[in-house]
Amino acid sequence: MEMSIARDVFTILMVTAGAFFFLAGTIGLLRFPDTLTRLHALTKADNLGLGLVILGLLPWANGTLAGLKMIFIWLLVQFAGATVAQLIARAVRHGETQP
Amino acid sequence: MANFLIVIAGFVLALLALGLICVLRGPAAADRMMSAQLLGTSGIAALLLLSAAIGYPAIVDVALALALLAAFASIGFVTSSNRSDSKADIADGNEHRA
Amino acid sequence: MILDAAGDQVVLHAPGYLLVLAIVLPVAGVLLSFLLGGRYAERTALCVIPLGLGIAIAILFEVSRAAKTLTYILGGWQPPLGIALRADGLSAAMLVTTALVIAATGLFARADFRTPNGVVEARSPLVFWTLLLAVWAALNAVFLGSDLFNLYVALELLTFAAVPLVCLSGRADTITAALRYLIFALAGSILYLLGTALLYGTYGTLDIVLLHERIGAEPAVWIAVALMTAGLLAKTALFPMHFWLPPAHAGAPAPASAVLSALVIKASYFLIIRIWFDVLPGPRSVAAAQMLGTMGAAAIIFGSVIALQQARLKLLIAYSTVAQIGYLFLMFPLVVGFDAQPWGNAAWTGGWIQLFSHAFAKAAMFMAAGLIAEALGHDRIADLDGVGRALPMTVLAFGIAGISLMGVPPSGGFVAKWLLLIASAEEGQWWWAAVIIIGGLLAGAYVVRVLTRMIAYPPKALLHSNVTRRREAIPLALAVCSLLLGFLPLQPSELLQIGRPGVIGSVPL
Amino acid sequence: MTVSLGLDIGLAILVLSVAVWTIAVREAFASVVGFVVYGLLLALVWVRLWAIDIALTEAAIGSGVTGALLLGAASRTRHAKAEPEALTLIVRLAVAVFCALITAGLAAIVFLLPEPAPTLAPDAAANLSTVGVGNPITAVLLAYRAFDTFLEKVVLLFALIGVWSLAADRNWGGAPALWQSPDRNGPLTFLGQILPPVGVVVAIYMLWTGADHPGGAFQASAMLAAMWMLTMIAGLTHVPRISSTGLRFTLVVGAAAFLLAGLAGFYFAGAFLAYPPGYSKALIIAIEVVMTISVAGTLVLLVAGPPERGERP
Amino acid sequence: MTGATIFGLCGAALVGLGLFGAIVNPQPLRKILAFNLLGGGVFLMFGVIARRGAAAGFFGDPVPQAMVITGIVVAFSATALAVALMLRLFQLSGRIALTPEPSAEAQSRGADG
Repeated sequence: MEMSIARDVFTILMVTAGAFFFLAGTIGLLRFPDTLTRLHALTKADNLGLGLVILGLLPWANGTLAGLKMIFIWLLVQFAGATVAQLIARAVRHGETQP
Repeated sequence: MANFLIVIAGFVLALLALGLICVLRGPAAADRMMSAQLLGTSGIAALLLLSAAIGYPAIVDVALALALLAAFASIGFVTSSNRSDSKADIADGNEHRA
Repeated sequence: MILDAAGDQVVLHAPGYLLVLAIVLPVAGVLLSFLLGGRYAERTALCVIPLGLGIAIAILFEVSRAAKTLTYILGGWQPPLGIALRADGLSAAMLVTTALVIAATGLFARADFRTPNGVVEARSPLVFWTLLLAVWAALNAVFLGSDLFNLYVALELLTFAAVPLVCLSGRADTITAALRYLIFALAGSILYLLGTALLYGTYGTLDIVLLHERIGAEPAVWIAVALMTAGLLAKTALFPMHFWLPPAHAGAPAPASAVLSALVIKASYFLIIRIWFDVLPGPRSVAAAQMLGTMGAAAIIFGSVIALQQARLKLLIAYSTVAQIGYLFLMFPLVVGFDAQPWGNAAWTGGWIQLFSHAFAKAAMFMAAGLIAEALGHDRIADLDGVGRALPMTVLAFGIAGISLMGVPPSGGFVAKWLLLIASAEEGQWWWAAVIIIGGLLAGAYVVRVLTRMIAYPPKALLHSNVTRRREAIPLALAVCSLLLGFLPLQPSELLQIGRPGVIGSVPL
Repeated sequence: MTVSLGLDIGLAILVLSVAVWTIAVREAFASVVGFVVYGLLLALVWVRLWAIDIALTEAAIGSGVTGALLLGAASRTRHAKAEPEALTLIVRLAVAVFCALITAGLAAIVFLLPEPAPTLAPDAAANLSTVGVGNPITAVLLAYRAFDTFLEKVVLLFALIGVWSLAADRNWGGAPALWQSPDRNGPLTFLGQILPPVGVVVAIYMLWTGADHPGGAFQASAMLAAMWMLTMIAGLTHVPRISSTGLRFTLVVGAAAFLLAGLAGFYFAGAFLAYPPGYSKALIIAIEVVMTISVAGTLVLLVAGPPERGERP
Repeated sequence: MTGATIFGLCGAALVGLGLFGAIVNPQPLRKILAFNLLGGGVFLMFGVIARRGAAAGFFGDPVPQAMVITGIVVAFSATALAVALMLRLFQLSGRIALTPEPSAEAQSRGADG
């Protein structure tokens, strides 16, 4: 019983925190003036937002494999996100971003 | 709990809609790309939340597919937005001027 | 011949294999041609053609012998869960017509699409030979399909096989025509697919026979049929959705034009008939049938008048196709709402004979035009003077095909138009008779306009290159086929009624 | 229940707004971006409709591979002259009214659909044990309606012949040139080295799980195709020449295997595309494996376009 | 009102929107996009019908679901062919339009160039 309450509280906390970072990332994207600061905001959302959501959902995972799969998704998004961020940063430096 | 997760999924979707505005607003390709990236991540988060909420683990596979293909689409985006069309036309040996 | 219950089943089952082979054989040909490439593409096609012709004739033979629909259940999964192939009298007749036209096209195209010496593989020969077989496979799938979704896939198969044939020359204007054709065709198939969704949602099956048993007069059915008919009309190029056809059919190489005009547009027409007469229960909407008839009449008048004004021979023939499609739709007002069994009506047979004779005549005309263009280096009608002296057989073929288009006896076109006239007279719908007569006169005008040039004296046309007699014989043979249809009796055909719902001898499954 | 209904309504509104944007926006490139997002949202809709198999297909093919194709097309034609011809306002209005009527008719039908809904689910379930797979959609695609799936393989091949037919004569036999100027040592190359092995593992997983759970050959092939394209974009592999026998074999083998299995059914199981009892699942998986490779190759080459470099460089 | 009904209405609206875009927009690329939107709407109708047919322990009728999968692949093939035609046209003529060029010299040229 207590276990299950603790689990619920953990999930609610983590998922809410994750959603908060998504919110922060989106607001950053909308409000920050230049591309590089926006990039910064975006990475936060990507890293922490999804990470916290997944962390919160882990106790609900259906077996170890499912949990590993979610962690794997997180790693994948990190990796792709980092690469794309690097590409964008390079593009910004080269001043090629204007259409 | 299920309702809570669905509400959060809805919240993430609402943020996705905001992110959409950034994609659509642009103006630079980099801005669109970043917003698209955020969109993909939000979509993945929404799917994972839904999966837990309705207790259907197969949905995680959709998130997995999306994670792999979002990277692919972003890269397609980078390469295509950097690609100069005149290059392609010259390479083809056509006289057309872009 | 003794047939007990079990024996009957054997007889029904064994020829069922033929239905599968009719589709699968050309598909196998495509796969093989594509894999081996180069000259093997042509060789494969020329091997598949006689086999496929044999299968089509065997199916026609079996259907008319058994006087009932041949059915094959794919994978042993009975509809509604599985898919069936069915061949009734119409399918069988379409299969044989298709096989004959494809065979003639294959023989005719050997000179146009030979892989040049010293080259392992060239673009247009490989594409032409694989897609010729592809069109054939798709057409057979349309004629034998009995599941509306399976027919959707078959229609798409046909679209993808037909569109590249339009722009085989690679010129920008033909690519524009091909793109326009593709867009119309895609619009058509998506509307068709939407209709199938509604029908499945209402009745839980897409099998034509089962659907016929379950279907009723419901709003979903009317919307579905309206969407499907509209989509298929766009693919058939019935006026006023004909814009894509003339540039596409006139811009394609002659053998491809022959297949496109003679066969491809007929596939979507065939499906309209399937939906209206095999899926829908009677009584059918008289108002909708009158509307289709009116569009057909407009196509006849409009297409013929525009054909008369064309400066290029191939465009003239293409506009004549627009006009001739119109006759096919005159069948609707004449058979719908008059008879409990529309297929017993003279107009039913008339409409179908129009389809077959137009297939042969139009293929012959496009091939003849191709030979003339090859010999002269152009196809300007004003400069055709005296080409008849250089290419007598070709001009004869053109003339005979023209007789069929005009509807002058003895020709398939005459039988068709006569049967339609009889039906309109009997039913007091005299306005269609007027359209048929005016259309015949206009067709006469455009055919004679070209023919007088061709046989004019003194000859003005200079030969650009020579054409062998053997190639000239092919359009002539096709034209003679359309002529021979003129010896059919002037009465409703029994073959074309085999397997119609309600006709004795038809079996639902 | 109301919470999820709210989610569905929100999702539907989102899908519609993206669709309106995609239709209305001026710039073609922005329109394509809108379409990619539309695909992502549709994948979510499919999840809400409990159609996970379709969600996977939509994410992989509908949004992923189609997105790559259209993005490429939009960027290549970015400087195309604007087309002046447009319909007059009155015609546009008439078209709008016509389309609105169609929507209204369809909407009415949504409410008029029979209750209880007709369904083949019990039939499909009853025969599942004969087929031997646990995923009913795989059973439909590879057993009950295998003929559709076979023809659809052939559709892909016809479309590819059509795409190749657009090559210039001198380039016939050569290679498509879509991904030509890769940037060697960038982060892209790194991604191109790391991601594909992962993607291949995921594709194999999707194929394997597809027999009994959502997933299957199409989803796996779209995944493989995306990974192969990634290595090409990163400059790690070359786009093959279309004259290559190995390539032709790869493209044909899926449909050919399906066809041969179907014909073998005549002999061993009494009908075309029937599987002998007991061997059904093994045969289905074998066909799916071969098909996955073929379809993946076809998808890649459909995106790559006609050959633009001659046989001899 | 169920989720399936909502998405059914959404599908109906998408069909109308896609059709409008396909008819009104003159650019081929935009027409192709509109067809894809329209296709999404049609598939959604199938999906709703499938969802309504949930029975026998399945969450939906697998037959229309499988049809959608087939349909998505066919739609992709169509898109690929259309895009290839469009790009080739652009390469050859520098323009992408469905109307022939004003100076249609093809009219005077021979049949099979």
